[in-house]
Amino acid sequence: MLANLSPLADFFLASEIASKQGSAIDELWWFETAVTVVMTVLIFVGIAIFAYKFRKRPGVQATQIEGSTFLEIGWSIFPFLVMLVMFWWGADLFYAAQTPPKDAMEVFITGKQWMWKVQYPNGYREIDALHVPVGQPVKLTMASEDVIHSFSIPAFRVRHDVVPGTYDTLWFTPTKPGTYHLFCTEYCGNQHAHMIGYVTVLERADWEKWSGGGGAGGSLTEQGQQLFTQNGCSTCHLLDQQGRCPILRNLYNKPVQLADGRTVLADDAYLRESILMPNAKIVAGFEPNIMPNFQGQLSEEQVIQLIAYIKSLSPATPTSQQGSQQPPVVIAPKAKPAPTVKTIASIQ
Amino acid sequence: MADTLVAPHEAEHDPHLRHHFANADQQLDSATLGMWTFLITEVLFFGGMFTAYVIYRSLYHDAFAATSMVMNVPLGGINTGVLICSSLSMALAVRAAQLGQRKAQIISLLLTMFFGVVFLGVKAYEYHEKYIEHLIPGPNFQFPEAPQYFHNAQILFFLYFAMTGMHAVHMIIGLGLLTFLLIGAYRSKYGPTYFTPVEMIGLYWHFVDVVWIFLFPLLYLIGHTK
Amino acid sequence: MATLATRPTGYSDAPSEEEPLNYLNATHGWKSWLLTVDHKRIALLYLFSITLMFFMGGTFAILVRLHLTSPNGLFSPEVYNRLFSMHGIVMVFFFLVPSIPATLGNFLLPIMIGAKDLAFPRINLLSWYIYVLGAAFAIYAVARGGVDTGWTFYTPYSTTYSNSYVLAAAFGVFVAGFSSILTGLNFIVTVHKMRAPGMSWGRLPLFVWAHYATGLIQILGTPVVAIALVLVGMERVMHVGIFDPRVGGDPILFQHIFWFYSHPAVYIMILPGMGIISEVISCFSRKRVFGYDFIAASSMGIAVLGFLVWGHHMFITGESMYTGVVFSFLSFFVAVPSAVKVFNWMATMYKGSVTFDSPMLYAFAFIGLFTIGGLTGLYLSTLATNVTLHGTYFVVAHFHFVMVGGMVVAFLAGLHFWWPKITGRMYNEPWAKFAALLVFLGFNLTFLPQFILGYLGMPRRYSAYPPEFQTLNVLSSAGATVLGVAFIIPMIYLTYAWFFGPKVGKNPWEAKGLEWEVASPPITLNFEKTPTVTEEAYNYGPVEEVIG
Amino acid sequence: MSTLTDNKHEVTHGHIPKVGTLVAVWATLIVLTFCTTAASYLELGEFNIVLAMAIALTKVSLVAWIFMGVRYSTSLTRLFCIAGLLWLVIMMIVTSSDYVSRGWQYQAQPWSHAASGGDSK
Repeated sequence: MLANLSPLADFFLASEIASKQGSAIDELWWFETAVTVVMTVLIFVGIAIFAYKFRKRPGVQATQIEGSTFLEIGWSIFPFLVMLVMFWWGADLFYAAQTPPKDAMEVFITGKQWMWKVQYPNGYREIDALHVPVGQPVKLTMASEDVIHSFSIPAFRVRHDVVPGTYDTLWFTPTKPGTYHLFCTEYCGNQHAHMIGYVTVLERADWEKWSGGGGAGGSLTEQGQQLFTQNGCSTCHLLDQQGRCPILRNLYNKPVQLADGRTVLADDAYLRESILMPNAKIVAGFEPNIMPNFQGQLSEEQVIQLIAYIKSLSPATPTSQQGSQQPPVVIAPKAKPAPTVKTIASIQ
Repeated sequence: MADTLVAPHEAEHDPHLRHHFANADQQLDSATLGMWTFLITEVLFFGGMFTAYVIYRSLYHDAFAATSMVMNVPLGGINTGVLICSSLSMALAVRAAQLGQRKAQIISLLLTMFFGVVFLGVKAYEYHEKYIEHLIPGPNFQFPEAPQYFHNAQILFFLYFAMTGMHAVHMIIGLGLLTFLLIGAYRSKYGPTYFTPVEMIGLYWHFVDVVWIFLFPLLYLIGHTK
Repeated sequence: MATLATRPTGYSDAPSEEEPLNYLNATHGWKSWLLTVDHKRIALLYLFSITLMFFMGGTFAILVRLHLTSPNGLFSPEVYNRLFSMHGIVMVFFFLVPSIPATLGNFLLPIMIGAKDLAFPRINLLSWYIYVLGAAFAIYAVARGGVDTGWTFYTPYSTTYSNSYVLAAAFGVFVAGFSSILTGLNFIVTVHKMRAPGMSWGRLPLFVWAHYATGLIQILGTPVVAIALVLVGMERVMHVGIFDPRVGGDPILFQHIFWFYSHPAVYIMILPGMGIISEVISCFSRKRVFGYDFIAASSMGIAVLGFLVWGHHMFITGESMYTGVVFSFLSFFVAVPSAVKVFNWMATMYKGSVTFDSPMLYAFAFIGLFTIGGLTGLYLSTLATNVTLHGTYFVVAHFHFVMVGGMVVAFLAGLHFWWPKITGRMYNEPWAKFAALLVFLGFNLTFLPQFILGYLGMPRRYSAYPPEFQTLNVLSSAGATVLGVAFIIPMIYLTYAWFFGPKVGKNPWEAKGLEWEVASPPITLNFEKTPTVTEEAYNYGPVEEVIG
Repeated sequence: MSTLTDNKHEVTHGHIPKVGTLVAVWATLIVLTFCTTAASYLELGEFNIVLAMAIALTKVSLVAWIFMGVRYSTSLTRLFCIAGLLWLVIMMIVTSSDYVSRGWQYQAQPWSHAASGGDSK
């Protein structure tokens, strides 16, 4: 539905803003554009006037001028002050963009060479498509399976690289229902240009209807629980009393004392590293070289599911998924059209 | 400033004075400054690897300690001693060139090259030792001593081979330059009025020794007793 | 003036009338060119080779723009990825970094400071051979199929997932880096040790100051990209390495080490251009440069501060936001010296007697376009708008405004300004004015639409794009063809002028500077007698007015 | 700053170090190598690295001061020597500042945009 608009209309449509942050950043954008236009006009007109006014005329000698420290200091300090305004304004918005609110809905994204795999808390999965309710802050926790990708939604003015080996987060609050472009903006190989998709913002009611069904294999937490038992994690990580390995209940987002004296926060990245390369950080009071490396045996989605399950073990933290708060909604999975990969793109 | 381009009498009997320099001092000063500028590029060239080392040592503290246990510390110490001796003989060679003592130049240059070759020999032995124990990062890397650091240890061994390998390449280039000096000394080219090449290659050799003085504790000593 | 030593006309190939001896006709034969240690001849060797590489890179650019005329493009994605990567590598490492220092810098720096040659002539020739070796590897990589990692060689794609000729291209760039190091080394030692008596630091032409600062950056930065590429090469060979996330390596560390050089590299590219513009503006306004000390100090300031800002390339690639804030602040700090230069050039024209020869037209274009390039850089050093624009065509437009609108335009200004000095003959002025205008128009038509594409969010390095961006891309491609033609015209009339242009005397522009006091083209040793400098640079007349 | 040094015809340039000093420096370096190897066997925890680097730095400055002749060379050469190390330190400190500050948690300041839930004013 995007393509059939006249070129001029879509020219402005594409620059629309559909997130709270987006409008905040756009104000700063127009301030910078104003400064650029003013300075450019000043310089171009200045050159034209000086060139014309002081052009070579017979009998007129150029008067030699040494220079003036006062002017020099003036046109160093003044531009720097204007730049400081840009710096402060930009840094403030950037900090806001980097700190997701506590009540954000969490969605997990896995970047893989040339597709985006999206996992919702209720277990539903999609490829190259993201559905979010309007007005609800959404936090994306992103991982990459191979090279560096970059999850970018121009209409929301959000973008963050997805670096393999760790988690990157990104958050936004959609304000306008509609369909917006999703791009990969870090070069990642042949089909880099086809690693695109659409973000659909739905009204609250439509979204509830759309996401009601949940995933075939149960919610993310249930899938994590199955993995937790299948891979034998439960044999050492006993949930309620001290086994040979650290207790995972009430662990998420709590400080952890390490064997070498450092304390780190048990955030997503810590949990991921401790699953894949457990001996990178040994918890104080525990022996190294007990838990095997799972690097290469678990896919990124499985790690996400395990972490979702571990998070569900610490109900205190609000960011755990809705799924785990209420009892899992058991509805016979309605026959839902299998999400073909490029349903929307095929409309073009 | 000498009014004519080059003081005529000096140009004839000093064949080593390049045409665009006014006098020998300016030539030596320029050469020394040029060499030090080149050494800055070498400092930053090795600096890239040292930065990576600093970052990964702080990130994977224990894995690096485990890898130091595998290193042959006595051999590393001997190698450091060998390189320090080669630095001494190189300094003596430069001194002999400044005084124009042909025999002393030849002996000290030969001594420097001997120590250099010994160092490379020991290095080759260590590499062979690592090859046998499958410690070269890549598909057939094995690390039985501390299997839990299997992944992170490969970073340290990669850095080990990158740093000591690049250092060895610089040693080989240094040996090539020393042979060039040996031929010149043999032909008694270097004397009190012209010893610039000896001093420049001496600076280069001392720099290679300086790099090893840092490499030895970082790769061999830190944490090897845990 | 002592009569110039004239060459006995006994030579068979001597031209009919008595031609004075100069560096061009002093010796003949290809050996005299390939084994020369004369800085002027080496400058011409470089001029020839970088022009070749410029047109090679330019062809890739034209193919890229042709591909982007339609949303799904003409070539397959693999071919497109190789085209833009090779365009980047050839242009950055084989044209932008070496061009002005190796050609005009090599030719003019010794003459401007009153020396007979650079400090190490043989190392100067060695640097050209190393450049040719590096270019040979790059051309080999192109011939065998090119590299598809972009000019940035980001890991883990370049080390693990790319199956193109990364090793050959990386080695070519590694070798070319040493050519840049040797040129920088030569310039630094020459300026320190080879200045004529009376040529104190305060009397150095600003062209020399700019090249001294560039030499510092070349020395302090280039080895770091050399080691980065060596580590990428080793990682490709050993299938595992320190940037490999599968063993705990951090791809962002590669970006740190790479950009530690690659941001100062953009100052290696722009500073010599600024040096040229200071000379051209001062000559064609017949005026002393306004605030000489501040322009010299700003060159050194850019060289030093340029090393502290590389993190603004990585604001959203996983760098911690605290480091991001520090880099953002320092990036604004490094913008101040550039702004000071632009204002000083404008002030130099104040109360001058300005003539509109083609070098001056290029200088006007430089000031305008470089200002736009610099101002759009502020968007990218502001943290919040960087999030909006990183990886889009806004970045492409920004750096092309500074590289093509800044450096290439300054290079053309320098070529035209010193062409009579290099060849002893004047080029065709009307053609030059036309070419300058065409460059300005073609350039703006190519890159202004890309700013808008960037704001709309079109990602860079995309072989296919959503159809609503097509109109702007077609505009940009049209501009690219105009720009391509505009770059060919100077090559034609300058080469024509070299052989058939009217002969000129020592100082066709009546400019100030030691290079205008020697013959054009100069004799092999530049000066019959080492000059003694008694006046400051740009002494177009006694100082009559001091403002504030 | 020095323009062309005047054309004094003094034969040798620079200072010729005595054999005694060279051997003395050599001996100190060998002793220091033993010290650093021995010190590594001690259990000093974090201090091990600091000690090893301190010894290495003394050895390196000895080599540079006497062997490389920084002691007798011009202040320009010394400046270049220090500039190289300074740039290396800049690269190391700024790069590691990124790694150090990655783990920090950000408490939104009351005046900041982040405090107001990130929505625009």
